[in-house]
Amino acid sequence: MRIKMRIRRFNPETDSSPWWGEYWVDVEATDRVLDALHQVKWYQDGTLTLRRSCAHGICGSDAMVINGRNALACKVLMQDVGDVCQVEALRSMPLIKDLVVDMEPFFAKYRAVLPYLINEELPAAGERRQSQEARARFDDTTKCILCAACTTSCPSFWANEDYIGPAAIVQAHRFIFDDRDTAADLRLRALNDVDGVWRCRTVFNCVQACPREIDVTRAIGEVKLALMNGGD
Amino acid sequence: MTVTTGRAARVKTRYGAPNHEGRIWLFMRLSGLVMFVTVVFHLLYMHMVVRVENITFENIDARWSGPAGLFWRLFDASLLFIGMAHGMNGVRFSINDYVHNRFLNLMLTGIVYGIGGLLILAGSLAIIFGVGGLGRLIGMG
Amino acid sequence: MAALVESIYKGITYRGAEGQWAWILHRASGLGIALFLYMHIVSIFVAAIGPGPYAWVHATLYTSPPAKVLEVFLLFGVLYHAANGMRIIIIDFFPTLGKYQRTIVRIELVLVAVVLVPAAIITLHSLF
Amino acid sequence: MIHTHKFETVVVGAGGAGLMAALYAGQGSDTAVLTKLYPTRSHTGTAQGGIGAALGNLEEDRAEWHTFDTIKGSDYLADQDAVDIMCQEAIDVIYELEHMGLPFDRTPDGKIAQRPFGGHTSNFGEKPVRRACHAADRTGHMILQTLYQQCIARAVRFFDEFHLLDLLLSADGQACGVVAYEIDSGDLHVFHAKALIFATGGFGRLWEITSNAHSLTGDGPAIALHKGIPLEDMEFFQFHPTGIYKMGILITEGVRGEGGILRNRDGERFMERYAPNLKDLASRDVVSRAIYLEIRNNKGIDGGRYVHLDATHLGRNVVETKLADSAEFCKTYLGIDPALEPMPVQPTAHYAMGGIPTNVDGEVQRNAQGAIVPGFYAAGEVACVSVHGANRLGTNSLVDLVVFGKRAGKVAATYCQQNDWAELPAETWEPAQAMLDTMLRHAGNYNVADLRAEMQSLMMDHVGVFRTEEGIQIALTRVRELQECAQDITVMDKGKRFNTDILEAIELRNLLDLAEITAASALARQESRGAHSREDYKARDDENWLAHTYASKMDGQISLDYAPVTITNHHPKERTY
Ligand SMILES: Cc1cc2nc3c(=O)[nH]c(=O)nc-3n(C[C@H](O)[C@H](O)[C@H](O)COP(=O)(O)OP(=O)(O)OC[C@H]3O[C@@H](n4cnc5c(N)ncnc54)[C@H](O)[C@@H]3O)c2cc1C
Ligand code: HEM
Ligand code: SF4
Ligand code: F3S
Ligand code: FES
Repeated sequence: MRIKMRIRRFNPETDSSPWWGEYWVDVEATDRVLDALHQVKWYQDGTLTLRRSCAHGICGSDAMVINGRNALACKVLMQDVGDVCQVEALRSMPLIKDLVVDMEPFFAKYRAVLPYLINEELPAAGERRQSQEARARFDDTTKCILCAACTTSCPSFWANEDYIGPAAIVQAHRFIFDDRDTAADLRLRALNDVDGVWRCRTVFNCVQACPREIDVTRAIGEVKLALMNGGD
Repeated sequence: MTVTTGRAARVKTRYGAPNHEGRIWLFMRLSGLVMFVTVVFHLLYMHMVVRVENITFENIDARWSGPAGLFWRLFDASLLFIGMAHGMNGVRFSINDYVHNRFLNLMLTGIVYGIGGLLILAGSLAIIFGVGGLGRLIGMG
Repeated sequence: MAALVESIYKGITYRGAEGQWAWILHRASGLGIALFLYMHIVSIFVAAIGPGPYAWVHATLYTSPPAKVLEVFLLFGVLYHAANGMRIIIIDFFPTLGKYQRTIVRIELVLVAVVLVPAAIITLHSLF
Repeated sequence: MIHTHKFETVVVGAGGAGLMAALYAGQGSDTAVLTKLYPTRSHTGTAQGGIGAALGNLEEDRAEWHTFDTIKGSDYLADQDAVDIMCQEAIDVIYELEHMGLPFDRTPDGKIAQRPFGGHTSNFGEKPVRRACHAADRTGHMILQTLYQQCIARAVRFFDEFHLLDLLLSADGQACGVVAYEIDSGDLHVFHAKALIFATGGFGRLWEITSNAHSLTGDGPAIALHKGIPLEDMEFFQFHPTGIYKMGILITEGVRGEGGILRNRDGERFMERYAPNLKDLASRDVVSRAIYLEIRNNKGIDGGRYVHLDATHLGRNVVETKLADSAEFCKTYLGIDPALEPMPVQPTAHYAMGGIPTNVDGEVQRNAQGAIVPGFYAAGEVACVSVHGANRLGTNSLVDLVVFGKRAGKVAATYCQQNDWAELPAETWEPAQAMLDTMLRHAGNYNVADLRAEMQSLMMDHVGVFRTEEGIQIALTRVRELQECAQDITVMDKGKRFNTDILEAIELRNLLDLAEITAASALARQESRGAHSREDYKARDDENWLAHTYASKMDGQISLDYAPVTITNHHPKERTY
């Protein structure tokens, strides 16, 4: 299969603004977009820059906009992209080079929700007990790989980058609904902000973008309801 | 520590300032629920049953008069207050999304609320005094 | 303001889910209705002043042919905003229903169409 | 621009081992972590099946049994004292992970859930035991996330996207720092340290079909090798039996743990022939060889190089809840629903048993006699303690990471408190800078990707599941030629910022160095043991080869030395499953 790759290129050292580069690649139908990008990088233009590691949708390195939609390049097969595969860096993140964006603001927001279990009390011996139901309560949000596909697909985030974004809320959800954690109100307080959960307008782009098939909007909704019931 | 581009440094990382955004959120839903009944009824009743052509001065006057008139005045007042509160806040959402300059943001919000206040006042006066009522009061019309 | 332009650009070049378009329409319709409401209040205020001024308002703003066309937009705007608003409210209070949101958007559009089509015919009838 | 930093402990690598080490080192010393990937991108996140510990939550289990299984699995090459420590300490470390917030699956009474896994038995090999603690099939992901979360809670200092280029040893052979390349700016950073902990993970990218990430290029061991530190047991590299055909993506052993069955083209459950007792749950080297033999005997599916892993009888519920990730890989990459159709699998290069030699405290050894390099530690897949010997049991790597990561971190912190700063050598960043400059300037005849592809297929064909003297010799000769070619390459990207092109070239050189050491170690070992299976020496030879290989390279010459295996309770027996 011969497919045209349109890649949005930007080299901070030589370009004043991004431009579209076009490349032809020979791929198999079951190759990933990542394989196609590698073909370009390895055999045509070594300056093409992207992040990747695991190549099977688990490390969260290679989220990008593929044919107008956020996805992991290693999880989209060439047979599903059509004749032209158009690739660009995640939106609304500071662009570093080609497909690489600055993730630091994203992680700063992640850190803002205190993404770690807080519970000073330890059992005398062995593990804390947790029922299967309690464990299932937050299972969905433990799947997050911090790829930023959701946050950068959110129209509310495009409009205002101060929005903490779905990924951080997903991470907060993972702890708020873990019955072993004792600091739910700290996290809820952080999210009870104009730029917290309330900036979410239930747009659902995040759900579509999430490569881990997390029901992101549901998680956000549950946090909103928790805030309502918590009575602030 | 990675890259320290100008933008990264500017990003908001402290969240959790006390604010009423949650209550506003609830208000938007509750007012929506109420208006789902009242506004849709008002719309379909006025446009399909009464027909816009017939909503003349006399028609409004008739609707707002008599014992049933009190009900209609209250009904219309609810439309006015809830609709304006909900609508103004909706406009504020948009301003907050797109206008990041704090000063400009404050200005625009102020204008929207100012105009909104005036309109609510105007609408209330109309409902209280009835059609033509204001004119009679100030000796016009 | 740059944010507005940028986010509109991102909106139209992103192949978002149904929710994205539903939201854009919701915002546009909400702002549209708000604008109409402003005008509507002014017109009632005019009526409060007296029948004379109101007659003019009634003729130009409400019953002239262009106004009839705009009225259909208003009907659509309110019906859509109300229906979509209900969808948002329902999903907000029952987040588990979110997984059916694409279906709900479709149902909602059908409902709007079912009410809007006859309403539009009735409204525009006088023009022909 | 050159930046300098001073931290008492510097950890290189932020996978499970690096983060665990950082948490403990950080408690007693000023600690920084550098990693070429964002920490949460580390390969630990891909581990699916579970982490083994004799908690005995569902049935009786004992650390001694775990020890026995590990030693047997290792084909008696593991150091038994080290295995003992690992299996004993595993239990407490699992509880510790739970206390840190790791969301383990639960038993009906709320304890950590456990499931059976290849090679894990009760009562010294009697019958399969449920020992693998798991969080769905995302155990590694949860370990990585949990440890990173704890690092955030304790404000550990991270240098994300810093690529290790050089190791600094003081004049008297003490570890005293590293040189790293800041990927975003292209600047060099010199880290002056009292203690160094290497946790850079594996190097599966030596092979064509691998479950390992693109970034697993063995930079850590290669750099150690360049500084005269030997690498231990490099001939032992595990091929996991069930990688997705052609792609190598791992289908967890958990599938077989839950009851999945391997079948050849006749639909036969062929493992019954190779391991009558444990069948599909026999140890990995055994199952991988069985698959290769089936394929060789023309029993591969459709005459191809794969067999089927059948989970259709487990029911949709098990497939979608307990094996969710594996099921998703199949759907995404093959369009196959494992609840309805069998999965095409083939052995895939998976895990390095060998690596930088350390003792049980993570202290790096300078030679086969066990002399240490003061201030230098290694933990995780990059290290060889050795607890996995010739073949690692499933779930034991995660145990290794946390147990020895913790030990290395603790010991390093104490070392920092008891020792002064060693002086940096006269040259720190200069060699690294010179290498970068030469690479950028040189217009060569070869392409990195071509060389890498050739090396990978050479290794696959000749230093893979089965090996012969002739084959290894071919590989070794060609790898040496490729090393030459790798000096004559063109780096297309000449820029400073985010130049991943030059990094791939550096990684290739590291891989080639490890390929050479691996092949040389494999060539010398004239027996079959665990993952090292020689067709010209089919039997295990305890008489001559019950020993660890220490391979080092000085002035272009590889020299091999051997150290005895520590044996305490379990004397080598024939291994049957
Ligand atoms: C698909 C798969 C499934 C697995 N499943 C299991 C399982 O179920 N149970 C089990 O016990 N084991 C399993 N394993 C094995 C286990 O996951 C790995 O052995 C283990 O995660 C290695 O961890 P680590 O901390 O040593 O290294 P990694 O997690 O690989 O981390 C390496 C770190 O080093 C950094 N690094 C590397 N090179 C450099 C450099 N040059 N400069 C700076 N930083 C560098 C990287 O950025 C990274 O942070 C599995 C492995 C794979 C591939
Ligand atoms: C008829 C019943 C109505 C319902 C069910 C309804 C419901 C809603 C809901 C749920 C929201 C979303 C708020 C949020 O995202 O937090 C909203 C927003 C909005 N509504 Fe309404 N509403 C109705 C009528 C109106 C009316 C009459 C107006 C105009 C005066 C209006 C103007 C707006 C505006 C401007 C927004 C903001 C849009 C945005 O931020 O995207 N709505 N409405
Ligand atoms: S929620 Fe999904 S899309 Fe968002 S960061 Fe996590 S894995 Fe990525
Ligand atoms: S796309 Fe954005 S608005 Fe909410 S539902 Fe998702 S975060
Ligand atoms: S490379 Fe790891 S998610 Fe794509």
